[in-house]
Amino acid sequence: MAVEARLETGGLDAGAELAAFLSGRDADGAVVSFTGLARGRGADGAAVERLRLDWHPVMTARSLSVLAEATAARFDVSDVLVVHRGGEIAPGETIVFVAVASPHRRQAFFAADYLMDRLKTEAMFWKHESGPDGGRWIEPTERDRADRARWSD
Amino acid sequence: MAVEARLETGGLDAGAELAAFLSGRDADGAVVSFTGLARGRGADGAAVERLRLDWHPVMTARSLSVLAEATAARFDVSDVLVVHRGGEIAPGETIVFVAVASPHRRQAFFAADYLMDRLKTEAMFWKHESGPDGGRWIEPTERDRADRARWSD
Amino acid sequence: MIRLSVSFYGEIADRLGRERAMVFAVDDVTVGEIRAELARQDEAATILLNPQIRAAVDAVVVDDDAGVRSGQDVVFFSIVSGG
Amino acid sequence: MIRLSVSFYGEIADRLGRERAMVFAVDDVTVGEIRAELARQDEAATILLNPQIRAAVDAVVVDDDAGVRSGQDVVFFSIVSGG
Repeated sequence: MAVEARLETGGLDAGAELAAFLSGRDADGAVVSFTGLARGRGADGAAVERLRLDWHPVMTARSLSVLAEATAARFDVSDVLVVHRGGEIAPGETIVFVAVASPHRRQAFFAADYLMDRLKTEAMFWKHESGPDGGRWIEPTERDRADRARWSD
Repeated sequence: MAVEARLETGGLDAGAELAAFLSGRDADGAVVSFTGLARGRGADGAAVERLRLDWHPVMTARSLSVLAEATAARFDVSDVLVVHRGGEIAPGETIVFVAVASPHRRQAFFAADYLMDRLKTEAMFWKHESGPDGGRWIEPTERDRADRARWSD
Repeated sequence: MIRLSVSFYGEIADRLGRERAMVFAVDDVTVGEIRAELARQDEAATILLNPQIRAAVDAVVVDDDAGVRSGQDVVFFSIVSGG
Repeated sequence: MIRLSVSFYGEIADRLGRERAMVFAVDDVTVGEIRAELARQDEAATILLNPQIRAAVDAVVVDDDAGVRSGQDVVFFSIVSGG
């Protein structure tokens, strides 16, 4: 079992990450990935020119590891990868890439879904979006909290 | 909305497919992908040297389109892609790649999960695996049928 | 007189081959009658009487009572599985 | 005497800046007491009395009754959100 969590302050190429994650993999039949992209419009429809994810030099990377390990421990999966951007992100760029491999399709879907729900509410980033109308801080939505609450601890 | 279904009789590069699917995408925040890989061992643990997927010149590609369209119609998703290999496949190679984009994370997960459940039981392929112990035809498992039955029509 | 090409996909192709030409000295025939005739000609083809073996005519999946005209493509196929 | 570096992450950093040095003329102080002292010094820092603003000492998230020693790193942070 390999669990990898990376904070990436440069770019994040989801296609290359998936290709590397698949490479040489012939024991697991199922790989589910999630890619989170920076959107060109905010929740209220206003244009977003820039997303900025602040991070803490120690706690942020550790939070990614903790959540990836929790995912690996909870589901019947062989490998878990999370790569998360920090810093400034333009619309259309990848914010987060998650991949999970499992012998079982359903377990791979559950694990990726779970990891994303936890990242949304627990990964230690502070997210700020700005556009022509000014800037605002983004917090998890009610839906994000409800999604997280689906999984009993 | 774009729905694309392709039968690929050459190779299938999941990383490149994901990269192309993500390219220029700044309206949807969530992309879920599923990659199905040929395994080096069958369900009974016996070594598999070769997987062969027979296909029909008309019905197979059409079945992929029908299932991708059904997925797009059922969920709040913007784009659906399925690329499915036909022919001979070595262990570790990609058999199927599915990607779904949505403004909503949960809808993207549901849609990819649904499409895979339907592909497992309804995509018109005939799957044969062979190894040193001989060959056998692979049919959907009980689990595949139970997974399919979760979704009422 | 009806002349048909009948092809087989999946496990049944191992037993019956990929394709057979058939001739019926009648003016109309159904998919069910084609199954029965194949099973009569060939012990191995009795597997076609299993309803899990489905049929298509000109690439459209049909029931046993579907009629088949001369020159149409008939396919019998075992259980499918993708992914 | 306790000398501390206190830093702020997220929305509260817009109001309080990224970092402040603090000195306490006592031998022990808790996270809760640091919040209270900051709120006393600075109207904007009353936001720190909101329990949604969490704290960490030397990169470990702690409760308000956690003690802080001289030289430790104290962080206050707004609600987090990844993904």
